[in-house]
Amino acid sequence: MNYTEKTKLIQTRAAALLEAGEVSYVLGWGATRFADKTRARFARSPEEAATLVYNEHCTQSLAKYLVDDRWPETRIAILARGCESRAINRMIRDNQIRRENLLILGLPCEGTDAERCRSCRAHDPVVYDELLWEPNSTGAAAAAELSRYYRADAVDALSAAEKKAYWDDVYARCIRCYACRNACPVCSCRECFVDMHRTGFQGKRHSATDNQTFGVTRAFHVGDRCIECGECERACPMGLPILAQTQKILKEIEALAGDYEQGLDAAQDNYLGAFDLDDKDDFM
Amino acid sequence: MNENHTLEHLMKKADVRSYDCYQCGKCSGGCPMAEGMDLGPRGIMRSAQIGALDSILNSSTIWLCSGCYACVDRCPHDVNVPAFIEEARYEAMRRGIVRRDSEVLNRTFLANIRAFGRSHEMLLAAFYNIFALKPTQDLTSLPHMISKKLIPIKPDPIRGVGDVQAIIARAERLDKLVKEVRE
Amino acid sequence: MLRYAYFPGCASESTAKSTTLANEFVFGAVGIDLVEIEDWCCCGATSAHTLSETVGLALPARALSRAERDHPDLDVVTGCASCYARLKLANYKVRTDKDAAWLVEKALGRPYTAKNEVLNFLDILSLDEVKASIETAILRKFKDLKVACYYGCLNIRPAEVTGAKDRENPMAMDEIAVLTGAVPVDWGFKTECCGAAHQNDAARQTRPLTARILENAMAAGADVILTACPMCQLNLEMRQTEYARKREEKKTGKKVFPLLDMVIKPEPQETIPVLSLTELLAIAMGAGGRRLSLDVHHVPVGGVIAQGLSGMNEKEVREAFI
Amino acid sequence: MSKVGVFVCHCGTNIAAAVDVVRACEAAKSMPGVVHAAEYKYMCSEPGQQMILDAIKEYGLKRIVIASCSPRMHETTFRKMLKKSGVNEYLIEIANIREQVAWVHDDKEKATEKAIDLIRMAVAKVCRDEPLKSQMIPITKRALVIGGGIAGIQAALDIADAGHEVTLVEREPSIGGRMVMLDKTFPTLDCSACISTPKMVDVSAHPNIRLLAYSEVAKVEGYIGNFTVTIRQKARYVNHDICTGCGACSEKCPAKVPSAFNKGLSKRPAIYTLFPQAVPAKPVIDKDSCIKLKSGKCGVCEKICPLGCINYEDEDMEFTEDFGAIVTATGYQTADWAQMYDEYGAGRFPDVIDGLTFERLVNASGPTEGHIVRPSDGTEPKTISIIKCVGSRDPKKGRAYCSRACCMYAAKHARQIFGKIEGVRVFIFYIDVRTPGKGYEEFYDKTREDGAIYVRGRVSRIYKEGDTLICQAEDSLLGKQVRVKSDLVILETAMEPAEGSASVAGMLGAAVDGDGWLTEAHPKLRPVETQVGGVFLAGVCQGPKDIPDTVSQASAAAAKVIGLLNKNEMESSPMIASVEADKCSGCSACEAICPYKAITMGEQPGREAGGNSKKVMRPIAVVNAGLCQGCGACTVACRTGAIDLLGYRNRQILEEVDALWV
Amino acid sequence: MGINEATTYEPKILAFCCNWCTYTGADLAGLNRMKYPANVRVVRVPCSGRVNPQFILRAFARGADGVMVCGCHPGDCHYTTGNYFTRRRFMLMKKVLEFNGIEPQRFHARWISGSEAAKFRDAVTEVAQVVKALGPAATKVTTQASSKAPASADIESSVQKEGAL
Repeated sequence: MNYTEKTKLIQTRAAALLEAGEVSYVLGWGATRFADKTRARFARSPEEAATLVYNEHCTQSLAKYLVDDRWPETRIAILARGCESRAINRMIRDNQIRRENLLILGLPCEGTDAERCRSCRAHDPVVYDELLWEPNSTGAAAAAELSRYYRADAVDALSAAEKKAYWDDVYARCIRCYACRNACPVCSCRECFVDMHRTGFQGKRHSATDNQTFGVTRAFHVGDRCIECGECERACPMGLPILAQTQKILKEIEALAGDYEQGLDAAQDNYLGAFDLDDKDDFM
Repeated sequence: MNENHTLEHLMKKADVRSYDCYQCGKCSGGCPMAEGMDLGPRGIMRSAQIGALDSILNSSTIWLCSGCYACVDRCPHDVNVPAFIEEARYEAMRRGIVRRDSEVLNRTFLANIRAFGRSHEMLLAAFYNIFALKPTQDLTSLPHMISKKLIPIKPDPIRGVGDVQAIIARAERLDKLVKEVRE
Repeated sequence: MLRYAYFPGCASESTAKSTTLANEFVFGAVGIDLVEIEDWCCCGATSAHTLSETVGLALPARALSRAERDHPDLDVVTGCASCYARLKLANYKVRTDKDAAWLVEKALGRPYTAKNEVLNFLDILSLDEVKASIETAILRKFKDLKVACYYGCLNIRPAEVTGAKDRENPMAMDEIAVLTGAVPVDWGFKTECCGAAHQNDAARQTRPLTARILENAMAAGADVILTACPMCQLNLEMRQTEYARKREEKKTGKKVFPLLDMVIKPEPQETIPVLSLTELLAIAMGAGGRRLSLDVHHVPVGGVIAQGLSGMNEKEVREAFI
Repeated sequence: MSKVGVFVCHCGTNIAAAVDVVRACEAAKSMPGVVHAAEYKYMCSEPGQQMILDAIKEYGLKRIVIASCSPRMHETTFRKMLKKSGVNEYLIEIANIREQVAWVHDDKEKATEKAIDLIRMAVAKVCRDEPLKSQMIPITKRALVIGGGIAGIQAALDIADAGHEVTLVEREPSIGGRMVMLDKTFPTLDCSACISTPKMVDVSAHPNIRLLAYSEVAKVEGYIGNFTVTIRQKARYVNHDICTGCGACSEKCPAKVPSAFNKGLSKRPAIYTLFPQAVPAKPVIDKDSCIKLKSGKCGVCEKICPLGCINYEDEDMEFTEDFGAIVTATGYQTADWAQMYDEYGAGRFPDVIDGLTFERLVNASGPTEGHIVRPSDGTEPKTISIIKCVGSRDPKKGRAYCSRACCMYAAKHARQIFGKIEGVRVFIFYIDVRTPGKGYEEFYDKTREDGAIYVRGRVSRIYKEGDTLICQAEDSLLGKQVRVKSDLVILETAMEPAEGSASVAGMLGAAVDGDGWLTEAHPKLRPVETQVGGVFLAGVCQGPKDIPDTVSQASAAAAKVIGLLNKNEMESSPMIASVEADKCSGCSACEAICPYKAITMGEQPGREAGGNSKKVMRPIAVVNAGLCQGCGACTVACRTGAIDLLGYRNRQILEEVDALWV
Repeated sequence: MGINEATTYEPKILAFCCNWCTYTGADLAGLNRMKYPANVRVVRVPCSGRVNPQFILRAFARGADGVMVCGCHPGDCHYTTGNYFTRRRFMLMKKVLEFNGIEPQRFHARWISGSEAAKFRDAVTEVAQVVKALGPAATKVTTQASSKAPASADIESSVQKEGAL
C-alpha cells in the first residue's frame, strides 16, 4: 500500500468518526507550503478530514499534544505509530492522560525521513483501538539501521578528555530554549524544574556548565522513563545530540538490571522508582 | 613461606575457612573412618584453627580419609574438610611426610598403571602384601580367587600404555611446576 | 535407541566378571547400546589422586577425551562407583575450574572440553523409558526376596559434583529392584562408605565399618544386599567369613585365627549374599547362573536366588545357577 | 530581612583549643543576613542560653545559628530555649564544629577554615528555614492485640487492667498458643496449663477485653493513634451466643482427623474444641473435615445439639474496628525438621519426634495421659536420646541463629523423663549448653545430677538397627565416635516465625529481618517498638525467647501502649513532606517510593495547567501527616520539586551547597 | 601538576550524610578523637534517599573537587528502604558523570553505619587523597565568555576571600 492509499484511508476513517460525532477532533498531520514538510493538524470536521496527509515527511510525533487537552469533553482520535503509541502508554502511566479519552487509530509505520527512525525498534503501535492497515511484517521485523544506543556508544568510545571536550562543545552551542523539553512526551511536569525559580535548581546564567547541568538533570528526569522516540533531537534548533544522555541511562540500566524498555504497556515500573534487594553496589 | 602462610594457602586452595567451623563434631560423628583416625575431620579443623599445621601433616587422618564427603554434606557451615585434607596430603608429600602403608599401596598402584595402563586388583594386592610386609593379609580369599580364575595370570597392557605413561609423567611435572610457581 | 560411550573400569576384567556379564545381558535386553571407549585406561581410583591432583584428573580425562573424540554426541556411562566419582570429578573440574582445565589439557596433550555428561548405571536405569523396557524384559519375578540396596558413597557424593538430591536415603535403586518383585528393606547404610579404597593399606581401620554395613542389612531382615558398584560388591562379600568369625569370637570369647580356618574349614557362618543390581535384573530377565558365572561370588548366591524364585525345584536351581 | 544571630561555643577548650573561635566569630559577622555574632565558653549552659535570649531581644534576631557540638547532642536543648524566646523553635541551625571539626583535625588553621565554612552553610540554610508547627493527632483509645498466646494474653490483660479497651484476635479456635501445649515449664517445673489457663479465663472474663478467636486480621489502614483494622471472623458453623459448650456434638461426630494440637498423636472430631480447657470453651466445625459440609450427608451434630446452635450455612464475616495502638504477638512455630534433615530419617522413623510432640506425650492431659511411650509400638523407652540445635545454628540446612530456649527445655525434658520412667537412660547431645537466666544453670546442674549424660557433639545421623534407633555422633570431648542405641529420640527443634507473621507484618508496614522475625525499632533502646509508630512487639514474633522473657516483653509492650493511650492526642514532627498542589502533576512517582504508604494520589479539584484555567478534578499527591516520617525519599522522585521536605527543602540544601563556594 | 602545587592544594569535598548512620558515625569518630583531613564538609540529611542527584550536579557546577553520599548499609535504613533507592540512583549517577567527562573518582558513595567511625575516617581520608591526586576540578571551566574563571583560580580566590574576612 502506498502513501496515497494510506492517506485516503486515514481521511475516510477520520471523516466517518467526525461525521458520527464520536470524537471532537482527529489529531494527524497536514501539509505545509513545503513539499517535504508536514505539521500537526487538528481535523475538527469531515471537511477538514480531507486535509489530513500521511507520508514519509510526517516526522513529528503527535502524542505530546494530548497533554494540552487532558480533560476533553468528547473523545479525541489520534493517529498513532509505534512512537506515538509508546508515548501514550507513558503518559497514561504518568497519570497525564486517560485511555478512555482516546480513540487510537494505529498506523503500522515503515519509518520517515527523520534520523530517529533509523534506530527505531518499534514501528508498529503497541496500543490502539483499531489498525488502519495491516502491519508490514517485513517492515516491522527489519533490523534498525542504527544500534539502539548509537549516540551513547559513540560518546562511550571517547577517552575521558575527549568526552569533556565533546560535551563542552555541545553545551557551548546549547541555547537553552527548552524545545527538547517541550517536545518530549515524558516531560509532563506542570512546571519544569528549570522554571522553579524559588527553589533554584537551575542556574540562570547562560554558561556551558549550567547548560550541562540542565542536560544531565533532564536526562535523569526522563532517563528511566524514556521511550526513545527522539522528539527532543527533532525539536532541537541547534541539532544537538540530546539522545546521547538518555540512551546512556537506558544502556546502564540494561547493564545493571537486564532488559529494560519503556512504553510497552501502561503499568511499567520506573527503574529509579523501584529497587531490588540484590541490586549491585560495586561503587562502594 | 612460613607455616601460617602455608596453612592459609592450603585452606584457600580448598576454599575452607577455619572460622566457619564451630567444632560441633557432626563431621567426625558421621565419618566412616573416624574410629581409625587420630584427629578425625573435626580435629583437622581444630588444628587448623590453632595453626597446628604440623599436627595436621603428621596425622593419619589425611591418609585415611576415603573421600566419601558425608562430612561436608552434613556440615552446618558447609566446611569442605575432604578438600582441605587433600591439600594437606599433597603438602605432606611435598615435605616427604608419608604414611608407609599408603605410600606402598599408592606407588604400587601407579606402577601398575604405568606398566599395563589398567589396574589389576589381585596383582596389586599381592605386590602390596609383599612390599608392605603383610604376607598373610587376605590370604584366606586366595583359593577362591584362583579357583574361579579371577586373577589374570598374565595381564595384557593396553595399546596406549605409552600414552598413559607420558600423561602421568607430564602431570607429575605440571604438579611440580605449579608448586614452584606458588612458592 | 539409547546409546552411551561406555567406560567398563578395571574391575570388569577381573573380579567383577559376573557383574560385567550381567551388565551386558541387561543392557542388551532393554535395548541400550553401550559403545566401549576404545583403549580406555584406569581412572586412577583411588591412588592416583591421593598422590597427585593432576594425575588424578588426567587419567580419567584421558578416557573421557577419547570418548569425546570418537563419540562426540554420546554421554559417558560407567558401572563402577569409584570410576564414576573420578570421571565425574574430572568432568566437573574441567567445566568449572579454569586452572584445572588448563592442567588437564596440558597433561593430556590434547583437548578435552567436557561438553558431554558423565553418568552411572543408576542414572540410566532410572529413566522412565528404561524402567518401562525393564518391566517388559522381566520374565520371572522374585517372591518375598528382601533386598537391601547399597548405593555406595561415591555414586552419591559430593552433591555439588553428582547433583544427587537425596543423599541419606536415596530410592532410585529400590525403585528399580521393585520391578523384579524384590522387596527393598528400609535400612541405615545405603550411602555409608564401605571402606573399599583402604582395604589394603588400612585393613584394621576399614574392616569394622564393612562389617557394620553387613550387620545392619541382616538386622533389617535383608536376604541379599544389592550393589551398584563392583568395588563395593567385592568388598562387601570378600571377607564375610572373617567378619562372621569375629562376631562369633565376640559372642563366645573363643579366639579365632582366620588363617587356621583355611585348614580346619569351620561350620558355615552367618553370611549374607551380595549381588549387583544388574545381576538381579539379569536373573529376573531369564539369564542362567552359568551364563552369568554367578559361581564367582565369594558368598554363594544360589540359595537365595532359588528361594526368591520359588517354584523351581532344587535340581533346576543347581543346574541353572550354580 | 533575615536577622541571623551566630553564636560560637568554645565548649571549654574542647573547641577553642583546635579552632580559632574568635576568628570564626568575626568571619560570621560579615556573612549575608548576619546581624550579630558572639562567642562564649559554654553555649548550652544556663548563662550561655541567657546570653542568646538577651541577644535575641537586643538585636531583634529572627534566626539563630549555633556553632557548637553535634546537633545530635543539643539541638533539642536549643529548640526548647527558643520556645521561651518567642522565636519559632525550628528557625535554628547548628554547625557541628566539635565532633566534626575540633576533635578530628590537628591543624588549627585548616580547622578554623572548615569551621567558618560550616557556619556559612548553616547561615545560608537558616535564612531559608521556615517556622514550623507540630500537629496534634487525636488518639483512639483502644488497642488491638494480634495473637492469643501467652504474650498476647499478657499484653491484653495489662492494657485492659489500665482501663483501656482491648480486642484480642487469635486465629485458632482457642487462645493459649504454644504454652498450653507444654507440660511443664523451666526452671520451676510447674505445670504449664495450671499457670496459663487462669490467665486465659481472665481474658474471657475481663470487661475491657473483646476476645475474637478463630479470627484473623485482614487489612490494616491508618497510622499511630488512628488505625482502622479489618478483622475476618472465620465461619464457625456454631452459634456461640447460645452454645453452652456441653460437648455432646464433639462426642458424637463421626469424622476423625489427626489432632494438630496433639501433634498427630491422637484424633479429634470435625466439630471440636482445641483442648478441654479451651477459651472460648465452645466448639467450631473444621470445614475441611466435616462430612456434612463436604458431602452434604451426616448432620449428626445438628441433630444432637439440644439448643440448635449448629448452622451449616455460616460464612466468614468481616468487620472493621478503630484502634490507637497495635501489639503483634504472632509467636512462632517449630521448624519442620523432616524437610531439613535427611540424616535424621526425614520423618521415616516414628520414634524420632520433636520436642513439642514430646510435650504432648508427657502431658497428663495429652493423648497418652502422660505416659511416655514409643509412638511406633506403645512400649516404654529405656534409653532416650535428646538432640539439641536441630534446625538452629545451622545456616546450611536450618536457621543460623540460636533458638535460645532449647538448652533449657532439653534439660527439662530429661528431668521429666527421669520423673516418669524408672531406670531410664537419657543422653543429651549438645554443641554448647547455654543457660543465661535466673536459676537456669542450677537447673542444668540438677539435670546432670538426675543422671542425664551430656555428650558434646552434634548427632551426625540416626539409623535403625532392628527395632532400635542408633544415634551416631562424636563425643568431641573424648574425640571418640559413639553410637547410642536409643528407643526414642527427641529433636529439640528451632523456633521459626509463625506462618503468616510476614503477611501480618506486611499489612502493618512493619519490617521483618532475613529470618522473618519482626524487627524492633532499635535492638537495645527501643526493643518493643517497631519502625511503624503505634505498632509494638510482644514475645517470640520479634525473635526466639523463653516464657519469662516473653511475658516481660509483653508487659513492656503493654506499658508502651498504655503510655500512648493515656494521651488524648500526640504531637507529630513537623519536618515532613509537603505538597505544593499547584505544581504536582499527579505522576505518582512519589507514591511508589514512600516506605510508609503516607502518600496517596487523591482526585482533587484543581486547575488545569497553562493559560486555560479550566477547573477539573485531577490526581494530586496528598501526604498523610500521621504516617510520614520525614525521610524525604519522595522529594527526589519528584522531578518538579512539587513535593518537598519541610526543614530540609531542596532550596535549603542547595543554599548550603552554594554557601561553600561563595 | 608539580609536587609543590600538589602539596599546597587543598580540595574541598562535600559529603551528604544521613542523620541516622553516617552522621552518627562521623560524630563517633570525633568522640574517639580519630584524625582525618580537614577537606570534607558534611551536609546533614535525614536519609541518603533524600539526596537529589541535582545536589551533586550543583556542587560540581559550583566547583566541588569531590562529592560523597553516605548512608546506612542496605537493609539498615532508618526508613526501611530509603538507601535502596539511593543505591540505584547513584550507581547510575556515577556512570553518567563519567559519561559527561567528570572524573568518576570525584564522586563516591559509601555505606557507613553509626558504629563505623573508623570506616568514616578511612573513607574521608581515602577520598581526600584520591581527589587531591586528581587536582582541582575542571567542571567549572566553561567555553563561553559569560562564564567564570577556571576552578583552580576560583578556589584560590575564595580562599583569599576567606583569609581576608
